[in-house]
Amino acid sequence: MTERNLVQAVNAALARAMAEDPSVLVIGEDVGADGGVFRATEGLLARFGKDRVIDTPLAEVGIAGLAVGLAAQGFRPVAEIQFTGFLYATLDQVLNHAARLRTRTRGRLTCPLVIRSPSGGGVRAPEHHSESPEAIFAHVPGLRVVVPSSPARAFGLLLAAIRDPDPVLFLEPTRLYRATREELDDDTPPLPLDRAFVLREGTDATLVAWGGMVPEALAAADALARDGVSCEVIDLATLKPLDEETILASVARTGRLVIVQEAPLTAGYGAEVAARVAERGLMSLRAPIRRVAGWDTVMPLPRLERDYLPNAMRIAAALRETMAFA
Amino acid sequence: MTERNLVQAVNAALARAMAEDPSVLVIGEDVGADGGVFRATEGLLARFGKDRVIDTPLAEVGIAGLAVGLAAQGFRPVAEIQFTGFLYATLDQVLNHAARLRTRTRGRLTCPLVIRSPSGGGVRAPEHHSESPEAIFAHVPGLRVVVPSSPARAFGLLLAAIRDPDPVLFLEPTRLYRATREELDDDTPPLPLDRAFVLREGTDATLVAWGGMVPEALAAADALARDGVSCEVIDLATLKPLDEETILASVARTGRLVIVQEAPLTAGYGAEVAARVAERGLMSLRAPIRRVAGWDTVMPLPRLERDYLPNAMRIAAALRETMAFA
Amino acid sequence: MDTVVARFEIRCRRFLGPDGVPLGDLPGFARDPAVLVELYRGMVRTRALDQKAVALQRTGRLGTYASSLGQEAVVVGLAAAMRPEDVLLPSFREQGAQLWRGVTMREVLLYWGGDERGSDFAASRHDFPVCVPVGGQAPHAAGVALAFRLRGEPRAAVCVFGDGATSKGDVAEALVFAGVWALPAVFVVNNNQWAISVPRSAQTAAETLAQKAIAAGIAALQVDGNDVVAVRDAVEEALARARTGGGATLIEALTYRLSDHTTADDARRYRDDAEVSRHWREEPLPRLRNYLTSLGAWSREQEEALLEACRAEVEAAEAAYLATPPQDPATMFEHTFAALPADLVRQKAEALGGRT
Amino acid sequence: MDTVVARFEIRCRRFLGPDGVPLGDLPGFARDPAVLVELYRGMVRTRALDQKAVALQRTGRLGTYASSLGQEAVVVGLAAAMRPEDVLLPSFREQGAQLWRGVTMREVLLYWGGDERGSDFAASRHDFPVCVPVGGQAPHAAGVALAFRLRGEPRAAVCVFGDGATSKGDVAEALVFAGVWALPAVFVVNNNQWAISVPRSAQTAAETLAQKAIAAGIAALQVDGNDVVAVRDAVEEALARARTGGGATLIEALTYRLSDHTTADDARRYRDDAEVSRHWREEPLPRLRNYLTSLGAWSREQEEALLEACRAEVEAAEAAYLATPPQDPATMFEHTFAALPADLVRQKAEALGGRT
Ligand SMILES: Cc1ncc(C[n+]2csc(CCOP(=O)(O)OP(=O)(O)O)c2C)c(N)n1
Ligand SMILES: Cc1ncc(C[n+]2csc(CCOP(=O)(O)OP(=O)(O)O)c2C)c(N)n1
Ligand SMILES: [Mg+2]
Ligand SMILES: [Mg+2]
Repeated sequence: MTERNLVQAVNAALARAMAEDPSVLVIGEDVGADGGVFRATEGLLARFGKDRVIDTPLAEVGIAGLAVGLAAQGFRPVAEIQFTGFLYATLDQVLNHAARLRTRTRGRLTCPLVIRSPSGGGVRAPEHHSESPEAIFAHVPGLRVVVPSSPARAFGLLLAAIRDPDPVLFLEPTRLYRATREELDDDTPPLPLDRAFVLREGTDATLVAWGGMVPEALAAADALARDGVSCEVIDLATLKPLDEETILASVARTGRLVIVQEAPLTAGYGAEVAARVAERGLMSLRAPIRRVAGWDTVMPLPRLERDYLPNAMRIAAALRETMAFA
Repeated sequence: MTERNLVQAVNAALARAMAEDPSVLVIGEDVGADGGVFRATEGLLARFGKDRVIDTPLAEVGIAGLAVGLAAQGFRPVAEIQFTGFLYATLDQVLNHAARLRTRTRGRLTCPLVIRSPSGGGVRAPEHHSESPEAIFAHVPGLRVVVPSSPARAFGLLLAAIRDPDPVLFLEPTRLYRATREELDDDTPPLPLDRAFVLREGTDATLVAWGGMVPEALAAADALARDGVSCEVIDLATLKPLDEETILASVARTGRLVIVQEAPLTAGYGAEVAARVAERGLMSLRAPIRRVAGWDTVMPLPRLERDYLPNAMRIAAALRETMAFA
Repeated sequence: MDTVVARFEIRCRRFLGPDGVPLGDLPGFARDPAVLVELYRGMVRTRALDQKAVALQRTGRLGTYASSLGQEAVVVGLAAAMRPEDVLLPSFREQGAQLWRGVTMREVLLYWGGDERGSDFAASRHDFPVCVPVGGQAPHAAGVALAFRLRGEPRAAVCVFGDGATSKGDVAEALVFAGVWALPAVFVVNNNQWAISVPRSAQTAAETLAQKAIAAGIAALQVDGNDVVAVRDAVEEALARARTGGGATLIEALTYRLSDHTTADDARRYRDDAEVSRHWREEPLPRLRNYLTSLGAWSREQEEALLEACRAEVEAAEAAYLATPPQDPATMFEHTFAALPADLVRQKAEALGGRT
Repeated sequence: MDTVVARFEIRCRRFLGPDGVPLGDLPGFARDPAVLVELYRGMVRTRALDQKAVALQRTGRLGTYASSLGQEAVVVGLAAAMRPEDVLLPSFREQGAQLWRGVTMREVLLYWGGDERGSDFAASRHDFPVCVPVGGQAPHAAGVALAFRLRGEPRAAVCVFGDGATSKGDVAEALVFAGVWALPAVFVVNNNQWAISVPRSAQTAAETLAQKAIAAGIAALQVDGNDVVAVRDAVEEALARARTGGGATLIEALTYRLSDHTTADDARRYRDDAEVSRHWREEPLPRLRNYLTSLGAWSREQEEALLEACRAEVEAAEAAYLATPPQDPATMFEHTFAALPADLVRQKAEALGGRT
């Protein structure tokens, strides 16, 4: 057993996947000697050599497209996009090519690739380094979107993503990279890519969050517990495909739903969660569905970052308003 | 008064905007001598000359970025992206640059540009020519997203989009380009960019649609009318910013909501509409909110297109199920 | 104080003049008339398929179609240079190359008729399907080539795109990757002088498209794209270099789009008939036919027999295409993922009528 | 049958050797020592600001910062060549160019301190703000240059990016546009040999980065980027050409990143100290200082006075920066659109405490 933080868990999952399967490659900017700007790929070059840990030129469209070609040839590339602000450039390759190669060829060619990218705000990073683009990619048919929120889930989900026969976008919340440590064995099994995790059981309200917002949701649940309100906290973990049943089962018990997303409100993934419950769980709702989200404004530079990002206080306030409904 | 179909209305709006304001330029692939592959820019080169109607090299990132530079310098470029399948490549420029130049410089530089693109399926087009990417762009702070569904709305909304001091994505439903004709004067005033249109009043259920789905929604409402069910049909027209009040007011009266989108279900813009109503209109709902959408699969090639696209029958079925709730 | 630090030149290759008269010695493979006859047959087959496809589209039995009229030497020449184990990454105008590699006419028609099964062709199954987003397949070619390099296989990726595509950043990035890792890839530009309505001169200020290679530090060559011997020779040379660790090549094939851009286009809106007529004089089929005839290796009877054989093949393909039963709508779902996730299972049931 | 159809060469310009000894005649502007002193002052100011910024970051009072240590001749040389009415489109390492154009040190610190007002600078208000997405500003430069052309203004866009950026498709597309319309744009590559941990040799197989221009058919030049005289001369020549309808130029300035990539980086992880030490011998400041001293145009006293003046300016800027009151959170909303849409009005009220 080793204690690992989230970025170390990512590193360990990469190392394990590469050790197990020679077709797994790591590609991206600065993933080699530098070990990645967040050290996610540290030590991999030394251990697996430069044919398996490949520093690329500075070209995100190229990286994504390269991965498609490698994957169609039977490799399992894990491509790092250095920050999510530079992920938008890959949308064309991901949507038009990676996510539909299987469909287009009726299974003749497939695309088992993973794109990893550090995601979200909260670390006072420069411009374009704090984006939360999960909703954009969750709209892409044929793509899985995964956002871990703990070292153990990062490890198990990344392992599963790499083994998955289809493309996966794996967004790692930068602010959680070094937030906590967990005991984590190298032979921990992978986690399923279609399941949400109930992190805390509760009876009065359901809180759905993912990524960097999960600790805030847990903190809000703590705060409400002090008022005698029992909140269930669900970490979606895999956004697409969505584990609707876990959410519906929870809302059926609690009758109240607050969804937390770091991304701007409009057309964010929280809307999808709300829409699913408003269709299949409406009759159990005893209060309006609340979303706590980033504002529909540009993610500000660090000095206003805290005014932008949802936090435990805003979540708790939403929960309290929700509880105020008969 | 001239009778115009939707693509002629687009053409007329472009011509009027160019005649009124010398800073309006039309740029894109084949917009010049060819007049656009759908003829949306026909005649503009002859009338306004090659300094104002500019055929570009085949480079979508470049086109979007060129428009940003022109707009920052006080021009009002209207860029055509030939099909929405090639719009994804522009997301990086639209999101990271166009939509945040004003915020980033605190208003010092601005970006009054329009990107037009023929959108949606239903015309048996080749691969990547039938995409409905509005939800992806609606998630972008600082961007307006507009989808007209009639010649008159295309004219008035495009005029408004060109005059707007901020970037606008203008998606034109290909299948409606030549579907109907309307009397349309050249001096018809612009339409507001923050208002939904109630196309048909009704008391039993609210149908929200946009773009190519609007005629299907109207047809479904007709079908339900024959059963004695009165449907209100709302054309969102401007998706972002969303005219929440019009929707809420309607649902407050009808108590039932069916949302129609052509795009794949998950994380589509219909989710946002549902989420808003589930927050601010929940208490008036007498039935679950239904979304009728494209499947979460890749838009098929033409032979299966009709099995993919939502249609009046599917919408009517959803309405009937909705009506079946107490 | 300027000093010259680097020098480059672009060469252009041609063996047969427009009239079919050789300009000098032909490369080895071309000394065997039977090989040339095969190339000729490949071009005639391609043209026959194109004609049929356009006719089917005109009568509403096929979708939008991009003919390769006049550019047959490019697609046949490059395909003939490839080995079966190489991977073709086509754009949308390379049906002639696909045919050469064993894709059937029926499969080509199926794809353009709007049926995904046309991309699930039975032969050459490692080849990529048609790529409609211009230039989007170029980075894939780098990836495929890197796969060969990593596995130490003597194979190469051959990627084809148009003159317009050379303006796309995707292509530029692919060339950078191919260059920096000396990948076994050959990029062939079908410079047919037009990108829909945009002429080559309005596409870029570069004097040649071959020189795009210089930006990536890879080998460059221009070739007369109406001379199938030159195309095949140039691609063979590039493939040999690729297979032996010599890195990537960009080949610009100079030819002309004699047809409309696609069946959805009317080229008379933007280009002169006179220009088109002029280019008919340079087109690849008579060129090779004249040469073969001058060798005594081709006769009017052989020509008629070939045309008749192609007609028969095309008609059989048409019949087989039209007789292909439609796909089950369930197939929309079945290939979205290797295994259908729960929410797609529900959607599939709804799509197929049994809403849950 | 190969014939040569195009020839290209890349030249490299340098006036002052690493020791400051001229290699021949200097360009006109450089014959006036006062002009050279100004260039020297610009470089020293830049270095002083960089040092202060790094120190502020180290003590938690500034965000991540990209120093231009060793590359001051590039940013000062190009800025000195520009006219006020030209438009600068920087990347994120051109504070030296911004200072020259009148942006204040306080504004630079404000931006890197995480405050948008740093990009709302009072001088040179048509210049673009810092661009973090590598290469993203290159197409904007084409747009700005096209605006000048359409209005018939004798102005030019000057766009700066790094060696790494030359691999981006965005840059390739921008060069295509600049070429095909002969736009008044100058693209300057700060080739500091590294893109974070990726050395120039692993970035591209191209022998020079200047030759990226050949792909777009625009003028190319390499320049010794540690020789401020050469940089200014090369950019002036390119700007003169741009203003007179001669089209765009790509200039590769050869220099070296003597610092870490940014304050978030530790370059010792991936590069040799010995390599860095070697490059300290080539750096731009002593080079010009030695030449000025050899002319008798610069003394130890002047040097000390300049350092003291820069120190004072930097400290005043630091104080002003630290004293700048925070922005009202309402400003997050106020610049999203020209006028706040209804739903943002509601969000703004919620953000500011009065939930509606
Ligand atoms: C990225 C992208 N942009 C636009 C289009 C629409 N389009 C299809 S073909 C074409 C012109 C292609 O020109 P070229 O590369 O010269 O190839 P050709 O058609 O001449 O073979 C365009 C603009 C597309 N398919 N993909
Ligand atoms: C599109 C994009 N990809 C990745 C990054 C992360 N990143 C920031 S600077 C940099 C290296 C830039 O190298 P170069 O262009 O040589 O400029 P330099 O930093 O050396 O001045 C990288 C990879 C980015 N900012 N933008
Ligand atoms: Mg072409
Ligand atoms: Mg660099």
